[in-house]
Amino acid sequence: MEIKNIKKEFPIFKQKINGKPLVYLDSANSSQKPKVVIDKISNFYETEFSNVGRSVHTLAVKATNRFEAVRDKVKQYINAKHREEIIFTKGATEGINLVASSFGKKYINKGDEILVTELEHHSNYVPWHYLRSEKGAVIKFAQVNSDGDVEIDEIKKQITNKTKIIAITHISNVTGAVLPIAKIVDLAKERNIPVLIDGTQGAPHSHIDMQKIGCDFYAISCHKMYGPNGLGILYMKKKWVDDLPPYQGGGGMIDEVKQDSITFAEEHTKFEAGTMQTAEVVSFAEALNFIEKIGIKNIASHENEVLEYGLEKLRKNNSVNIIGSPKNRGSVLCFTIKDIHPHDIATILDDDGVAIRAGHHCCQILHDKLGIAATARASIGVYNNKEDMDIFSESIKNCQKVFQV
Amino acid sequence: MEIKNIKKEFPIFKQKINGKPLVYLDSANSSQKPKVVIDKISNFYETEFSNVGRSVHTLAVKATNRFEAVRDKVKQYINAKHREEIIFTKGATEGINLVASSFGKKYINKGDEILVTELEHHSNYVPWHYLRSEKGAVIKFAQVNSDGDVEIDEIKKQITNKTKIIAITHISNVTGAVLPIAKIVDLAKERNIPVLIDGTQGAPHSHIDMQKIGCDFYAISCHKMYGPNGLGILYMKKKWVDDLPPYQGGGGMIDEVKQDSITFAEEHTKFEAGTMQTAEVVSFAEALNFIEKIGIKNIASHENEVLEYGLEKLRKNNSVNIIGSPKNRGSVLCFTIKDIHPHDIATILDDDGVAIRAGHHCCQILHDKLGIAATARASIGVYNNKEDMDIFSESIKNCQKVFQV
Amino acid sequence: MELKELYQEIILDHGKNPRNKGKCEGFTNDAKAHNTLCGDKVHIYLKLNKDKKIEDLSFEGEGCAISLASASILTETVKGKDLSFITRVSDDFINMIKNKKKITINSLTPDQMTTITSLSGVQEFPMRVKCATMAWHTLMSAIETK
Amino acid sequence: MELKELYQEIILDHGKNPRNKGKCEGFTNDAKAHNTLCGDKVHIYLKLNKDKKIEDLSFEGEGCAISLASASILTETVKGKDLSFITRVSDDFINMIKNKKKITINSLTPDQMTTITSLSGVQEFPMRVKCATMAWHTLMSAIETK
Ligand SMILES: Cc1ncc(COP(=O)(O)O)c(C=O)c1O
Ligand SMILES: Cc1ncc(COP(=O)(O)O)c(C=O)c1O
Repeated sequence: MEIKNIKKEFPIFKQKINGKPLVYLDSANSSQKPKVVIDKISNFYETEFSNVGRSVHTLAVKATNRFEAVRDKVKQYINAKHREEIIFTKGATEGINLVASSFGKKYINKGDEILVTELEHHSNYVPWHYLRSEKGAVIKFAQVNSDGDVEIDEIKKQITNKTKIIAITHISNVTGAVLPIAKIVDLAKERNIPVLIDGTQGAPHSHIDMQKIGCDFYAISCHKMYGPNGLGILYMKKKWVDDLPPYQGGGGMIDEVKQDSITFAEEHTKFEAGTMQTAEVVSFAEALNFIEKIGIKNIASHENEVLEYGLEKLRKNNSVNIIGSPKNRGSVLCFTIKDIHPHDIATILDDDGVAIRAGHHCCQILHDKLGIAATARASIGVYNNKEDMDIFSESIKNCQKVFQV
Repeated sequence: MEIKNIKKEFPIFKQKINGKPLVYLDSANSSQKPKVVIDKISNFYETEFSNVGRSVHTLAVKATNRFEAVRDKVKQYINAKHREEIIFTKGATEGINLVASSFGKKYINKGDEILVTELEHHSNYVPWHYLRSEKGAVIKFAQVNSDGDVEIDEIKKQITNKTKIIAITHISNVTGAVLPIAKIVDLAKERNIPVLIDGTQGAPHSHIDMQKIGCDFYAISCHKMYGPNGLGILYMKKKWVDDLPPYQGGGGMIDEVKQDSITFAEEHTKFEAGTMQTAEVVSFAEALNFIEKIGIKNIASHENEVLEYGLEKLRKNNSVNIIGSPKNRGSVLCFTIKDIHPHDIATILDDDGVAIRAGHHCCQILHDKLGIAATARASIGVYNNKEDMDIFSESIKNCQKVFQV
Repeated sequence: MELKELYQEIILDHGKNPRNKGKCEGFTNDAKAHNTLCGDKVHIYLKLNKDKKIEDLSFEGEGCAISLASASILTETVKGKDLSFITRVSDDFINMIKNKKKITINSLTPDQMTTITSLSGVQEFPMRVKCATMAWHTLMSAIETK
Repeated sequence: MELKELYQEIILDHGKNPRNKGKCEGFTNDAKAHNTLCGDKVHIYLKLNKDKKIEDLSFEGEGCAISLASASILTETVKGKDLSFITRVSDDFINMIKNKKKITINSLTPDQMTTITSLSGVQEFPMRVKCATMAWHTLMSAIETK
């Protein structure tokens, strides 16, 4: 599949926004879906739908096989060692909540430290906050430097012998900083500290290999990877799958249930309570196929090229302030324009068909640190191209015109 | 819409199973989806998809409006008083886990009693078990009588002044017993005990009116109501929405986030962390429209007629043992056949195109009580008819032939 | 063109040079609000006198042009007015933004009328409704506190 | 017709009249398993002698015809055999069910061969694979315990 013509694979681009072609620069929020994924959902519901893992009739068998085959596919895609390291969740948020809850229950006590960074999305802070308020744990923040990066030395500095877990983002959804996660994991391993990676922004834009990264937990949101809504993946190293207590309780995750006691299922099953998102899981395989057909490295370098082109344009505009200048930038570009509030920018850009996001992007702590209440964010997906960046940068000039600045 | 021709609305029935028409009798497990629901999902992804509630561009606005309109629609459908009483979850299982966790955190202490029934699905037992094992709460079981019913007097008997919450199913997914939930709520109200109803089997088959039932919490799985996978609804009375602490932590459910403190959003938002299942929510509106077009009361009476017809046939077969004879039966029919294990029954029926479920149906406690390890279950949806029951009952005879009993 | 309707001269002016900004002296009531979606904040201070008139008021806030202009216009509109006027104008304003209704109150000067209706373009931008109404809701909360 | 392949005479017979049911006397090893999906249970007891032969074995269990027949056939097949035979036949059996492979071990009597391959119809019924293999996995666990 050629990236050049890739917009055609995404039905959403057939429509006009305010009479103009859609320039979708909100992929860090959620990506659009290729036709293969959408079609798989309908096709599955139309011809193969059944609840999985519970019945022995033909439809149930087919659905279960398809469903479990996706677990294998994900295992292979992220290079996990065991299929039971793949846990299906509602999203990255649920994945991180699961770890905070199950790990926290067993291993976090009063005074224990949880190390995060100032870059974290609320999803990778609020769940740990619960352990702070309920168990008296301490949250430490590795500081972001003036480039919007978190350096390995800063992480090193914050580790103490009370550090029980490190929870860090792979790529910042604001500064775009790509953190040196493999190195951080190495550092943590020396001290036997488990590491959770919030891979929400990492997984759609980079080659992720659990053996190379070496982390204990890696959380993914499928809807940002050209996949369906309502599905996430939590990679959990086998030793933790075996060791941690279950999360939500319900059907499918039990072994034996009596009036006075309950024993739980083993493997990933322990963490998958209730009816699973069968159609979502099945269609996510198509999203992975789509990515594989193009090649994640090709996607990443294409996105990078588009991003750099856009950055170059914006840098020439003296009224535009680009947030962060990290060593390696993921496909995110946050900015402000002098005397125009990001919210107003987003509205004016939208009038030109350009979809961006404005606000704190669920990163209030980082915005506090930056001393800005809100920023505007353009984020790139495989379907964006340089033309999009031209329209985007023209539209920014239009903002300045409307606001006469 | 006419029930007579309703199979046509469900694409799944176009195919053959083992060369025979599909007789789908596994709706209590998950219902099939009408074309309108499936089409809405694709249509939404193709023309309107965006993440909701986070951006101000055109697609985001449209998606957010659609999404929030479904909240209003659900509010109206279940006759809730306030739209913020409608919380979107992953399924009934998550809904019950949410209540057990949030209510439990604030109100359950050592020695406090949680009253459930022996009919409960694991989803309405395991979450309470966590409170038992973590907080030393006590779980009491209202006993099922020999008809497979739980009587109001039995509930009354089990209530003590330590009872902190009553959590009961609306309709049993094994005996089909319809519990007198409104009366149980009245009883509980006299003593100021909140009531959670597991409405997973109730909502697809009966008119549910939160004002008439009067319960504090009502949990629904949309995939059993002709809706999509991966979506549930938790009705939570306003006073609890305002009172209970949040559940999962993440984006969207916060008010102000600082390095040393967090305050949370109000209303339903507090309980909806992370990116929501936009496409699922949007398409669920079509499932409700579908139900409303036929009328839930028409659906219920049609299902009842089909069920009674099937029951009559099975009663004539001396080798068949029907589980339970509740006063009011929901659309579930569990049975055993002398000397044939339910698992074998399911396989043989499947060969005739008849999809049923075999096992303990996530109700081990009830099966222990019945002294049977497993049962076979036929469950009815709007698309079933008397012909299905004919094929079903013939297929049962086929089991007996294969097993020479 | 709708965008010009939204960002009218008056709004840009109020957004850039908000009136009555700061903390007014001797305030008797105050309330604040926060739009978690975009981070807009507003804090309203007011001095109610014995006759239930707002003798003075002011606001602090951060946010987009719409939210700042709305707060600024609010302070100009209600300063020196009594509670019954304020309730009516506030209802009218919210109704205009949310439900595309006309302003019905007839005790506004033509100037005030022009100013307040300059915000009516927000009707067409649903995601911006909260930006425009937040200050007005906060005013009512401030009045209710004591 | 596949269904007849699955429910062959031999299987129905073993399912109805399982051999070696109960708890054998003086057992040295045992292990149990539970298929949470359908509630099938099996508990295997065996008496290993000094020569690493299974002198006696038996099982307790509840479940479908396939799982009972499989356990019953297992006991008949491995009774009196040594561990190396047992490992091979067990691998072969699981390979037959899961991967549609032929039985390769050549020390089975023609009768035993017929009996053991009567379960090969399960290949075509993926949801029933666990029913057929559970007893065999449990046998191996029992041997590993002491
Ligand atoms: C009575 C009952 N409660 C709860 C559940 C759990 O529903 P879900 O798996 O959709 O969360 C089910 C369905 O499996 C059920 O039948
Ligand atoms: C860095 C990061 N972490 C976590 C999340 C949460 O993902 P989700 O909302 O899909 O659970 C997001 C996206 O919003 C994100 O950008």
